[in-house]
Amino acid sequence: MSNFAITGNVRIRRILIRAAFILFMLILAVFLFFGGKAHTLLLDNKTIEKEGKIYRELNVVEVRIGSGKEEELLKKDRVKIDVSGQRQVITVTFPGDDGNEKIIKKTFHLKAGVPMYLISIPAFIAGADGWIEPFEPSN
Amino acid sequence: MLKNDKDNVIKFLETNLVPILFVIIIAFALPLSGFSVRYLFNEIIVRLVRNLFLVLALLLPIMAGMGLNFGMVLGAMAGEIGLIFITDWNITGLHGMFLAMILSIPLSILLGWMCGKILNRAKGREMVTSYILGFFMNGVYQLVVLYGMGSVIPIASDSIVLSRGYGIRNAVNLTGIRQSLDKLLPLKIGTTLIPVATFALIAVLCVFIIWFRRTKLGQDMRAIGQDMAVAEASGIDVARTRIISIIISTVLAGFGMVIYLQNIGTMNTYNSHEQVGMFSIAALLVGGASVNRAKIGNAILGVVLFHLMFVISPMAGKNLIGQAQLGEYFRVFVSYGVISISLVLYAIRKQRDKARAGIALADAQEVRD
Amino acid sequence: MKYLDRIVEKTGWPRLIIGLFLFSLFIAAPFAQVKIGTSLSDTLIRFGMNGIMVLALVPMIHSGCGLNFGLPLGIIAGLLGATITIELGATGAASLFIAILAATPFALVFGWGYGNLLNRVKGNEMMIATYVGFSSVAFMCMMWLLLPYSSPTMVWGYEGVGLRTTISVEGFYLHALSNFLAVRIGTFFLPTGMLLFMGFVCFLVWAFLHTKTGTAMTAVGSNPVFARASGVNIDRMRTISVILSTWLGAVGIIVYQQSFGFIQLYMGPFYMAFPAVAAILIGGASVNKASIMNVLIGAFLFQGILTMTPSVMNSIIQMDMSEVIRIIVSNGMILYALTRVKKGAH
Amino acid sequence: MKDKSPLLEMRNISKDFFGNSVLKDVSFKLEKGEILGLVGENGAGKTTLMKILFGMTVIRDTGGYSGEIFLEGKPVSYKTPFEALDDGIGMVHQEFSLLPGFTAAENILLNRESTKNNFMTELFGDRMKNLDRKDMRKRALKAIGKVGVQLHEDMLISDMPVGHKQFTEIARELEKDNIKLLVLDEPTAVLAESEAEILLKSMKKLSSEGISIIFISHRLREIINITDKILILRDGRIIQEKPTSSTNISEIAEAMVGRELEVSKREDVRVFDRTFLSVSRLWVNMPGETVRDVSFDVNEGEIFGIGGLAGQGKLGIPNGIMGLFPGGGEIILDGKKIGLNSPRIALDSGMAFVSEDRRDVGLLLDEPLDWNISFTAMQVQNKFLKPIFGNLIKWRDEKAIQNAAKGFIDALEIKCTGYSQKAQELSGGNQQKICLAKAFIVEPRVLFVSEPTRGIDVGAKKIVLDTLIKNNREKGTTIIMISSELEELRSVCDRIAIVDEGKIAGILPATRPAADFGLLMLGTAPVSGGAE
Repeated sequence: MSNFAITGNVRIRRILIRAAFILFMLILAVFLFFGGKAHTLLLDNKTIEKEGKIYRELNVVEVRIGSGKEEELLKKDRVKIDVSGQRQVITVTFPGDDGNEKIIKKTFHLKAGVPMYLISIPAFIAGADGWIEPFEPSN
Repeated sequence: MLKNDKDNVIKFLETNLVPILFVIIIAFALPLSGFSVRYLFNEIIVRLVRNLFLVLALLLPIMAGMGLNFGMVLGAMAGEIGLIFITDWNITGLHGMFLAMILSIPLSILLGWMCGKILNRAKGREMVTSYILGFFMNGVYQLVVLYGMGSVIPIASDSIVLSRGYGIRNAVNLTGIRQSLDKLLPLKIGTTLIPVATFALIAVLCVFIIWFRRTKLGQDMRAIGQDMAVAEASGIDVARTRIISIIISTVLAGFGMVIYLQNIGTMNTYNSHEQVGMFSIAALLVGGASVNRAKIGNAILGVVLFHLMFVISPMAGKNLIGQAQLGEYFRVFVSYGVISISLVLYAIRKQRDKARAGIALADAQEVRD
Repeated sequence: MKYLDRIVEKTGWPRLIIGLFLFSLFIAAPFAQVKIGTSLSDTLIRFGMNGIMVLALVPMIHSGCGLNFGLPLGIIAGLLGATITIELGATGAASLFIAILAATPFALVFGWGYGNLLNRVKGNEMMIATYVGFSSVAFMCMMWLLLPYSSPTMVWGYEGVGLRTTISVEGFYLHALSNFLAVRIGTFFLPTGMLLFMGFVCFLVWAFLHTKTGTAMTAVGSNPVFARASGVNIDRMRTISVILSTWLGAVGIIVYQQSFGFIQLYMGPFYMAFPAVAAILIGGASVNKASIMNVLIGAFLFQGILTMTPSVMNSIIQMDMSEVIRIIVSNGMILYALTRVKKGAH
Repeated sequence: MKDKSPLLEMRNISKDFFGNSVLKDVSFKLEKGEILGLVGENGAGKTTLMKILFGMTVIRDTGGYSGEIFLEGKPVSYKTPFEALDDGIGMVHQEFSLLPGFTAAENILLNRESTKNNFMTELFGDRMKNLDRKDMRKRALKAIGKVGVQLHEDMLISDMPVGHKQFTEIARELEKDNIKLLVLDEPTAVLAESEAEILLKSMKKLSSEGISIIFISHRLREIINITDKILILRDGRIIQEKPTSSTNISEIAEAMVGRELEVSKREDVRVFDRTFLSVSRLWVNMPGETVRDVSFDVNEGEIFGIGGLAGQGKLGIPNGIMGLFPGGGEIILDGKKIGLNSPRIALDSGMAFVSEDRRDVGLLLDEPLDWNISFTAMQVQNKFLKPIFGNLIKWRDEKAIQNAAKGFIDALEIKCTGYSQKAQELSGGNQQKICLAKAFIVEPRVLFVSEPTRGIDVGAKKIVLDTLIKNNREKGTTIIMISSELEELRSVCDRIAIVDEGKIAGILPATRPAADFGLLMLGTAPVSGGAE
């Protein structure tokens, strides 16, 4: 109807706004996809050997992922933690060589395509490269 | 004016017959069930959170004169498909829930558009047509979900695919998003947990509905609801507007389904949507709505009354006759019975209105004699 | 081409597709190692089982009440008749007729009430019929628990009250009709008696439609205003048609049980109207026009698809999609009928 | 804008519906601010003319029209009514086009509401704009002011008296700011006298403000009072176009109904002595054809005509007596009182009815001809039935039905492929013959025939009328014929009653001049020396 005639300018503006809205929704969807993607982290406190080096297990260590619950790992413990999102922060509290408590905090990224990771705490504390690795459940 | 008062009372009873009946049933069954007030209050909150959004999704097509949108199950299916995907992709929490909603939108729009198109070809028979359409699309849904998913549509997660390698399992566990919205802003009153965030979302929808009624499109829908021919003559694109109303309803039903299932936490892949359709419509009618008139208040009252009945009847049946089964059948009977009564009352009222003009003329003639 | 177009228009696309589909199933059957004999006799058995329930839709379509989605009401009358017969202890083939006889008063009363209700809601029959059917089934669910049945063959063993969900009719009227004059050639089985009985009931309905009352009923469905102007009491005709429809539904379920072997109570009759409605529509009926021929063709086509799809499809693609195909075909057919723009209607 | 050219000019407009000419070479001009009275019998072509002006789709669907239309000198040809509305032409139809649950303001501004932008419009389009209720109220009040009536803008239509509804409709047209031409179709028909006065006054006011009006009415007094110019249509031609000041009511009436050639003037005046059917104080609630208070007597063996303009109630009379629409009053047939509201009672008492509504009432369109012809006789009189088992079962006698059908197909020259052809496949004329056969087969004592020649071709018309006369003369059937065509009534009937506003305006012998009937129809002048 005549009172709803849309002039060229308005039309272009609307097309742009709508396109932007759809784009926004897509970006939002992508953000939600990566942000909500769940991963399983296996926290491992075992002696392992990597590239010829041996990382010894700790007697006791406290690990926290993001703002989650603090997990206390004793010798040979393996704990499963579910997290969502790609960017994660790991906080490890352990008794240092000098007897004092030491805290190491580190940010790391998870790949969307990998559902499960194995984190070796001894390797982490030692600052080794391969402290986090994708994990394939064998069954 | 005494006659007038009496007329008003009769009219009130007539338009509110179903809610009154329900209050009576509940008043009778409530003491029998032996539930505590606290428990019931808790239940009502849970049911409101679960169902209200879905029930509200029915309002717009009623405004546009298309009756009860039995086609809302289409939206519910779209919501379920969104949930299947996020479960497969392992997206959790609020992220997952909102992603499921976003995924359901294009599907809902497509299904709603199709539904609207079909209903435009069956004017005057919208309800029965949308009802059958729901069944029909249920078949298509099964085709896609039971045979297409895992074979044509890639589904990676073993936990939701049937052991034969394709098709989604009967029950899908939604632990990842379970109550993610409900627990976002919890508020504890006594022992009852009030999910503030979900209620806020429902409130947003209510505001949207109220606001929508005041838009040009809302006005057009109201006009079409009253008289399609007059609306058409004034230049309103009736067919298109009706389709839009169904699309909005379908999209909202999709959202509602996601909210509903995040509260429950498991999805009954092949039955949830059918049930949701019937319970939502029954609840709305219990709240005093009719085929051509429904308000937000009807939805709220309806959910409360209907689900209260739902909660107490098995227990009441058990305590009364010693059989819980009886109560279960009773609530199924009441759900269908309510819809029947409402449809019958509406049809009778419509015919009486038609006859009223004639009665007026007859009165005029007889008085003169 | 024009000739072809006309055929398509007359039969309608869905019907044509379904017909071709069934035809191709029969063609494909031998290649899929499906025995034609078994398939054919299965089809015939199911045709005979369901035929009368499809036929039950005819009177109401004739009188303009639309598709009888309220068929469960008639089925309930039949269930009452069947359970009462067993309760009374009647056995053998004769119990079939006792069951029909016992169901009759219920069918008459239910049909009368249902007919009167439908007369008050003209124009909305189908939706209301659907829900009347559903609510009556749900209501009877309670009644099956409460009614004072005591026959040990029917009552839950451990509680002693309430009827079982499925009751065997063995020893009562199992295959009472099917085995009458039955023909067996290898795997092929022809339930002659059942088909004859179905033919007889079809004849009764056909005959009824040729009486004065039947003629009036058809006219009411064709053009109610015309019928009224010709002095026909429309409401009465509609009520008669609903009663007849309900009674046929009752007879239909009893015949179904004698072949199937079980009485299914509780939610059993819930969705029984839909396959019947789909069948008659596939047979060429519309919302306001149906003939006995539509019933026979439709019941055969629809039941044929139901029997053939699982066996043939299963062996070809190793997927049992018959249930899904049933849902899509039957509801698609109903949908198609509902959206057809009626010519000359206002 | 050229001031010289008239606001509207229609030049050489002709239109036919499938060879049936309804408008022939109609030309007229309408100046700015002028009120034109458009009068004519039903079927004279008024409605078609207005449909052409508005570009109604039905015109295009039936092959368009010939001739030209100029609006302010520019040639126009509208494809839809909305284009006409955009050009400032408005129409108020006889039937209200209002939404009962909306207020006056909402109706006046329907689909032209004032709106305000909001952020959603950018995303979902203009229809997401908010309504601006304040501005809407203002605009509605302004439009109501233009009509010059007291009308509350917040009142629901369903709560309004009928006059206010009419004013709301007019206000809706006037609200369009570019309105130049207003077409009012029988606007006063539903109004009380005082309301009609107000309406006429506001029409004067509008014309003084420069809005032209085409006023269609059969109330000649109103036409005379208000118009500047009168255009009389008859059989699709302009019979008279004169300034109102130089004509008068009887001239108009004569021009409307008179024929230059009296086609078949009846010479014989038959005399009857026995009253057969007596109708008194009949009222019938037939929508659009309400009968308010009708009394008349019909003699045995007579052909009694009932005429009048459409919507005045003439059709309600047979429909009420035959029980098809609810009514009251007293019907005495051959000394016996006949109950109303039951077609069965009417049929049982020996009355039969050929309805004006062939498709809905007259025929079973989906059924074969033999069914159509025999059905009533079978149901009412138990004809064509074979008893089986004593009288337990009444079996349809197909043979007898077919033979009866064959007989009528031959006797009435019904063109068809056979008795088993479906009724909907026949032409209008042949369908009408089937309806007559259906009535004759019950051998009625009184036969009502309503609009027997409506929508059928000339040849069939003659056969239908001749058949009626033959039946009357040979079988002595008393016939009551209702028709909009006065000439037809005058050529067939003995006496003719004219119905106006649901009442009998007068009963005259068919031999009286056409103008007398015309005046009765217009409900304006009493007939002097009306002899019965």
